[in-house]
Amino acid sequence: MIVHPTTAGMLLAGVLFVLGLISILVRRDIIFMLLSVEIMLNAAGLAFVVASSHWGTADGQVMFIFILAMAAAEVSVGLALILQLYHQLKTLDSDEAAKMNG
Amino acid sequence: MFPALIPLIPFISALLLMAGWKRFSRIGVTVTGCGSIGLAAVIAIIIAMQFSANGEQAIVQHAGNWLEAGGFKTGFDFRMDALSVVFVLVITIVGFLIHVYASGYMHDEPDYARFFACMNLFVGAMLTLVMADNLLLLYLGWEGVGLCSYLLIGFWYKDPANGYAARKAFIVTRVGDTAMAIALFMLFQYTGTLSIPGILENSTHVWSVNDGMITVIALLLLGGAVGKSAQLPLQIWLPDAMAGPTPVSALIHAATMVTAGVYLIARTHTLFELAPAAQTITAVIGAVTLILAGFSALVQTDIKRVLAYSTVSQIGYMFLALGCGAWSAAVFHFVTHAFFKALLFMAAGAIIVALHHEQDMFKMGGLKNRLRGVYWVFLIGCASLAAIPFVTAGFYSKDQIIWLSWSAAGGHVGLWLAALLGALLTGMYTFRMFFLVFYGEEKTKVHHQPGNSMMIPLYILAVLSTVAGFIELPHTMGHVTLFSNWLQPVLPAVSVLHESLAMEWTSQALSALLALSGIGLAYAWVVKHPKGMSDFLEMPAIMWLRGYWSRGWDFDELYNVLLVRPFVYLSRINRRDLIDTLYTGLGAFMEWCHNVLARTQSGLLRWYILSVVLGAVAILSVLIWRIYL
Amino acid sequence: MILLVLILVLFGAALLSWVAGVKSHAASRWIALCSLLVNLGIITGIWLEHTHSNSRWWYQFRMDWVPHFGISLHLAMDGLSMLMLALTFFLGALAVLISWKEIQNRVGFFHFNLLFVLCGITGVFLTMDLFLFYFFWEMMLIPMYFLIGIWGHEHREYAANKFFLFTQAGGLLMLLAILGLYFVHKANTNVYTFNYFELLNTPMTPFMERWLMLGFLIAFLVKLPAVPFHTWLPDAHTEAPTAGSVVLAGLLLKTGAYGILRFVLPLFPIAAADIAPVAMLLGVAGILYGGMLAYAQTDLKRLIAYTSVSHMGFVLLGAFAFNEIAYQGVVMQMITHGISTGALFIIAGALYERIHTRNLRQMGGLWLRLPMMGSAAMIFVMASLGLPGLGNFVAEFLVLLGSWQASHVFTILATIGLVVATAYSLRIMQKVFFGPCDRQYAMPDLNGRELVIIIALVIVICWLGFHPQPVLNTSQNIDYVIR
Amino acid sequence: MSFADFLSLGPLITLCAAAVVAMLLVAAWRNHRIVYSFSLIAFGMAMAAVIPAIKYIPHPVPPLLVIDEFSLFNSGLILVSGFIILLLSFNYFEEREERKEEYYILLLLATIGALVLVVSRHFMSLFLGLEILSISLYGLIAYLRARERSDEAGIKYLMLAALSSAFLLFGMALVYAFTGHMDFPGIGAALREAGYLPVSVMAGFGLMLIGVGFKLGIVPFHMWAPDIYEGAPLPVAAFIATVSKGAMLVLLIRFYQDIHGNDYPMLWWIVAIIAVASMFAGNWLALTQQNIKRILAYSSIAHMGYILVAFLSGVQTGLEALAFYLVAYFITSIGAFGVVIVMSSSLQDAETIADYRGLFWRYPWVATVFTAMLLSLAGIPLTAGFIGKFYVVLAGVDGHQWFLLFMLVINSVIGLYYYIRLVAAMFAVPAKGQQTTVVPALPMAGNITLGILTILLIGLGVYPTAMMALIQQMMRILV
Repeated sequence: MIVHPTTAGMLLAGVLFVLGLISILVRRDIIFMLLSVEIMLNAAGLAFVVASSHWGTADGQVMFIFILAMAAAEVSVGLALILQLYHQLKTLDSDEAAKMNG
Repeated sequence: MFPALIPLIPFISALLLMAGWKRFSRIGVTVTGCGSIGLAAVIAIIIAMQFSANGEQAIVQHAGNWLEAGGFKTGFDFRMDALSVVFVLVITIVGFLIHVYASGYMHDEPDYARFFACMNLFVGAMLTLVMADNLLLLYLGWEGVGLCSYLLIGFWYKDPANGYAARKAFIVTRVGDTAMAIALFMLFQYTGTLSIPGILENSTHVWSVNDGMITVIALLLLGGAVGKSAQLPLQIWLPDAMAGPTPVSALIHAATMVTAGVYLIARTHTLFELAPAAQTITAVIGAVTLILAGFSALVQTDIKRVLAYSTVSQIGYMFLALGCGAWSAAVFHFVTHAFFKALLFMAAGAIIVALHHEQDMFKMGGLKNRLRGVYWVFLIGCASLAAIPFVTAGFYSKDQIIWLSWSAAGGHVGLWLAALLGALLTGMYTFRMFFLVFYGEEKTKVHHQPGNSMMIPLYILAVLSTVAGFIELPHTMGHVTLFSNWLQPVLPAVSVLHESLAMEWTSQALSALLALSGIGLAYAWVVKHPKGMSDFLEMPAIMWLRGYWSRGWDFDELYNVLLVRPFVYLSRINRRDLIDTLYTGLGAFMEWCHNVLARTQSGLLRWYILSVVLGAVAILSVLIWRIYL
Repeated sequence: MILLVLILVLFGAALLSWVAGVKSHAASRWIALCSLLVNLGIITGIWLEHTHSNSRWWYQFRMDWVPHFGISLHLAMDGLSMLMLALTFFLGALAVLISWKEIQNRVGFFHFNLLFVLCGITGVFLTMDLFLFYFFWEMMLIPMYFLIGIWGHEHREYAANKFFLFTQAGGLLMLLAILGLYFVHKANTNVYTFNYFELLNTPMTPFMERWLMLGFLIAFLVKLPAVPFHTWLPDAHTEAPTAGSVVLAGLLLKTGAYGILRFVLPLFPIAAADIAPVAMLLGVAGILYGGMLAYAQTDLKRLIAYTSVSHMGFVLLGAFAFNEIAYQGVVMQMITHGISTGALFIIAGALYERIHTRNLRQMGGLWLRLPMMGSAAMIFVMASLGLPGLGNFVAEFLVLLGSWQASHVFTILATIGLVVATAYSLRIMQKVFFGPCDRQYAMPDLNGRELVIIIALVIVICWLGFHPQPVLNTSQNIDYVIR
Repeated sequence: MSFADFLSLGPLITLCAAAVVAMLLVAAWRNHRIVYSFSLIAFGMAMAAVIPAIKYIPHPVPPLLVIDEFSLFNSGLILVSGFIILLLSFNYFEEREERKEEYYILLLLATIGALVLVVSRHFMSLFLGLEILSISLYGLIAYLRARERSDEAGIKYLMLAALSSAFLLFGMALVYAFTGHMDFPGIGAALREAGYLPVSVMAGFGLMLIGVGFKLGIVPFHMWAPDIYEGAPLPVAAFIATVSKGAMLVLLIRFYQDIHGNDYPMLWWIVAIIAVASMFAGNWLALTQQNIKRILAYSSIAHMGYILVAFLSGVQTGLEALAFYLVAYFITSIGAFGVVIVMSSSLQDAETIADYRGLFWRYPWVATVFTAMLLSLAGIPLTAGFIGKFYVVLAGVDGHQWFLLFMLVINSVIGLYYYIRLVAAMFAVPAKGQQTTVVPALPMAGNITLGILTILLIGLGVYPTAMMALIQQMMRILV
């Protein structure tokens, strides 16, 4: 079976995305959750790059750069917040951060 | 003279008494209360004389419009014709006497003004009823009478039993009124008017004899009549109505209220003539009622209850007459009954007061010499009630009914036998009461003699109870027909099938004999052999029967089981309103939904992530499912 | 223009009495009273002027509001509106009077709310624009909610919420129906309008007509209230302060009846005729069920509240009988019920002020102390059971007479309701004024102010009973839908 | 960049410049009042910059942006909202101990993100706007970092926002992969050309919907809302409730119109189910909730459901209704949050119903404002919310969406219960003795702001014609 390279690339991106999704669901450590999200973002980036190469335009690659930049910003803010939270809760277990409910 | 004044004067006086109850002195109240009725009586007499002089030309006064809507029109129209003149005269005259008596009877009552206000209102309402030219105005009087009976029966409001009796009277008669109201709707639907002459005139065009619809209408009117007149099956309120002061009982039984049914049927006799089936039912109801009530009267211990049952029984006679088509005979009996029943009640009242509000006959006795005046008038009253031949008014009126119940077109031998049995019972219970009260040993001390204001009305009524009969004598005894002639323009003469002097003699003799033997039995029972009699009465079967009769054949219990208790039970269990639980249930369901959903808001991050993921899965699977399937 | 004045007077007085209430309670009361009396005067003038007029519409006022949607400030008055307004201002003035002593805190705000409700009710009775109608319909709820929720008795919040939710639910259905009608009309004529007169005789499919009619009808049935939508009413009436109960029973319920007469029947004659048996059934059910519930109550105000359910059943019965006699009866019933039930609530309120209970079991024998109040109660109890000579009789008789032409069975059942009415009405008298007096209450009988109120009510109810013709003449000029 | 471009993008450019200047300003001179005033001026200028832009509309800035009536109107709306939120912020932060100045920078940035969202017509600008908005919000939500709840809210928002961004991005990638376009009209054209909706695009739309749905806070992506509203500083919560949601909604409309979303009934069905679920979930969750912030969060979920009904009606009136509803909802929400802000003390936010019990007798003015806001949320006449709801129902009837309308009616009644509960609490007569507590005066600025909002609310409720005309004009281009 010959798979079209674009399809193959999209499938790969899809698998990566789902992997990230599964790991965010099974992890309770906030840092790992953040990492999983990053995987998903990169999966999306990969999909853009694949699509971009399929159409032979640069749009998708530009988008990928945006994603990278945004992921970096997000991680930085995220880590800062996690640090702050760790100060207060002395743990990284996301289940502990459940003071608000109902 | 304006006929409208007759009911208006009592109304105005009632209003005055109500509005100014604090400012009137006791004498002022007496003068206003009695005077207004007296004035009404005088005006009634004057109008009656004019009326008579004008050759019985009906006088109709249109005192104003009442309401007019969508083709329905009715006004305050008062009518004086032969029938209403009779009723108005009886009501005002007897009513006046009762008022005068009441001024003595109620002398120590603190709520004197309220009493007279209600009494005046009562008379006014009754006058409206009998003078109304249209059925709606009649209905006004009809309901007004009900209201006043309620007010007066429950006059001594502190005792809940009185209140109960009052409400019972109002509600039970209201059941009849409902039937009557429906009859009004139907009459309007078919004849397009509620004016009585209009209905009577149109009815013969609209319906043929035995038409189903007219039968229904007549039966509904009969329903109204039996309610007000305490006939089977709505007779249950009257015995309890004794809770009111005695003048009230006299008023209810003699002049107002219970005779309204008789009046209604007489007034709408054309309709009943078109519905012979309804007429027959009327007669049967009358016959059955008069016997049942007679038995009940036989075993009562309370003097007023005896009289109450006797009223039911006597009105049964009137219904019997109406049912047989003997219209004027019914009205004649109404007149004589008004006299002697008022007399009996007020005399009984005098006894009760004299014995310090003792009503139990078995605690009376030997009053013959203690209360001479009362003794004599009571005797006259009893004689008239028991229809002692020749000398009493009751004899002539009742005898006519008994004879016609067989001989008239609507008569039947069964009805006749019932009427005769009634005569026997009447004699028995009347004189049982009489002997119990006045003979035997004295059980309660008389502590004061009735005053003049009480005795004079009694004397007048005693005279009337005797002489009133002579205006209408049967064929066999001179054949005077003053009364039926008078009513001729309104009420057609009875059509007699068996016109035979011999038969009539037989009937009269038989009824007289029965009445006298009833008296004899009572004498034997009470005076001669009280011992043997009481042994007989103590037998278990008889005991049971006595209880059964004295409870009025357990009609009360029947209605309690069938209607009152289910209604009260249902309304009580439903006090919180079942339908409301539907809504509170809905509210509870909402709250449940809230609780379930609130649990999803656990505050756990991964739970939230799961929700997003599940949402994604759901959306994607729906999309893909739609596309591939 | 005069119509707008009627509304604005109340609105202005509402604000003014709130402001004045901060400084002086009396000023607030007087402002409220005067504004209502002024309106009553205007209405009386209008009535006298038009007693013999045969014209259908007496006044019209129209001004664009939201032309984008075809919404206009359209007011109009005919006999029906006039009668309802007369009742509104009359009962409104009495409501102010009875609160004179009862309401002692937050007086200004109280009168603001009271006048605001009346303002909304006035609007409802006058407007001929369906959007505006809905606007006023909703507008009167909030102040009523406050009247119950702030000055009510123990369970006031529950009652107020219930009242609000029920009427809102109905109102929103009506909104759907109004808009449905709006677009149906647009589809036919290509004109967007909420104008009542233009929407009359809009042709539509039977299916559409039925559903639109139901939207209106349910809203009005909730307000009326008809079984099975009645359960808000006993709570609201019981918990409201006396003035609130009077306004609720006397006026708010009438907006439902008015809506049926004004909108449901003329706008959807065919669908209304189709549903008539069901509506009449609900009416009869209300008469009997309400009566039965009234009989069972031990709370005086609750009892009176259930009698309202019973009495408004007659309105429903008559409205769907489709003949003029019944309609006239319905209009009469709306007025007389307002008077008689209002009076009973006033008496219940006066009693509460004296003995601080509404529980019938703790009353009894009060005639001894309060003969005047007892007599007044007797008159209105008799009115409530339909005694001839008092207004309610005329109303109920006409309704029954009319409905007899439409349905025999329902009329018979409704007439039986009169017996039930007797049972519960007399129970009031027995439990409150008659019977033994267990406790020694020392209390004054009616004072001057109360006497004025009661006498005014008695005069009106007797006038309506003996000479209802002016009212009947006025309500005759309405284009009833006759089948 | 032409002069026209410059003028058209005026508001955006102004705010961007202001953000930069503010950063420098804070670095140079840390003073709360100064930064506050500067931000006010910046917002004022941005608002003023909207006016010259009107002359050039419609003005596309290909391929990323488009300035037309619709975007300009919504830009104005966002700016005004931001401005009002800013007005309410000063006292709130003044009373609190943290460094206050960066808040204003973040607010400016977040507003820029929202503005970009409303003018964008390209995946790239969409993403850019969204992320500017989101990342600023992370900071804003966790701004009061000494508070545990603020941090918790920040983390939750960050994690979920990033997750939803990932979905959005992947969805966009799928759409791009099939159509080869990232600008909305291009996508629309490509799809029309294809004549059908292939599975990958369909899946792409589905995934994008998750990103959008998250920002809008609709079921089942709504769960963050109550926690974030509760944890975030109040002005930030108000910002999220209004600006953030509004901007996303505007984007959704534009995208939907450009790709001719009405041609694909499947999308309609999904949104319809989400709308109904949002209404029920929001109202049920709020039913007996005691925390006012959470009630507002839940109520906003339900309101998004109502707005979607207008969106789904599929008629021109629907879009008008949506715009009007949005305006009413902005006023109402900011007003409601404004009341909570005004009532909050430095020690604690006034967030439980108990804090409001008997408020009317202590602060009649604030209570009246709050009542007006709540009644507007409930859709009672004399308020903008009533006209908004009326408009929505009108649109629904016009589009024959009887089922959705019926759901809306049911939900309005459920919703009424908790609004009314709040109102009742405010008017509850306090128990004896409770009244003696000292009543501190409330900040003037807050009161004036609330006054303006109330006047707007009632004004729109009584005379909505002008606003309707404006909206009608603005919506014309979308058809």
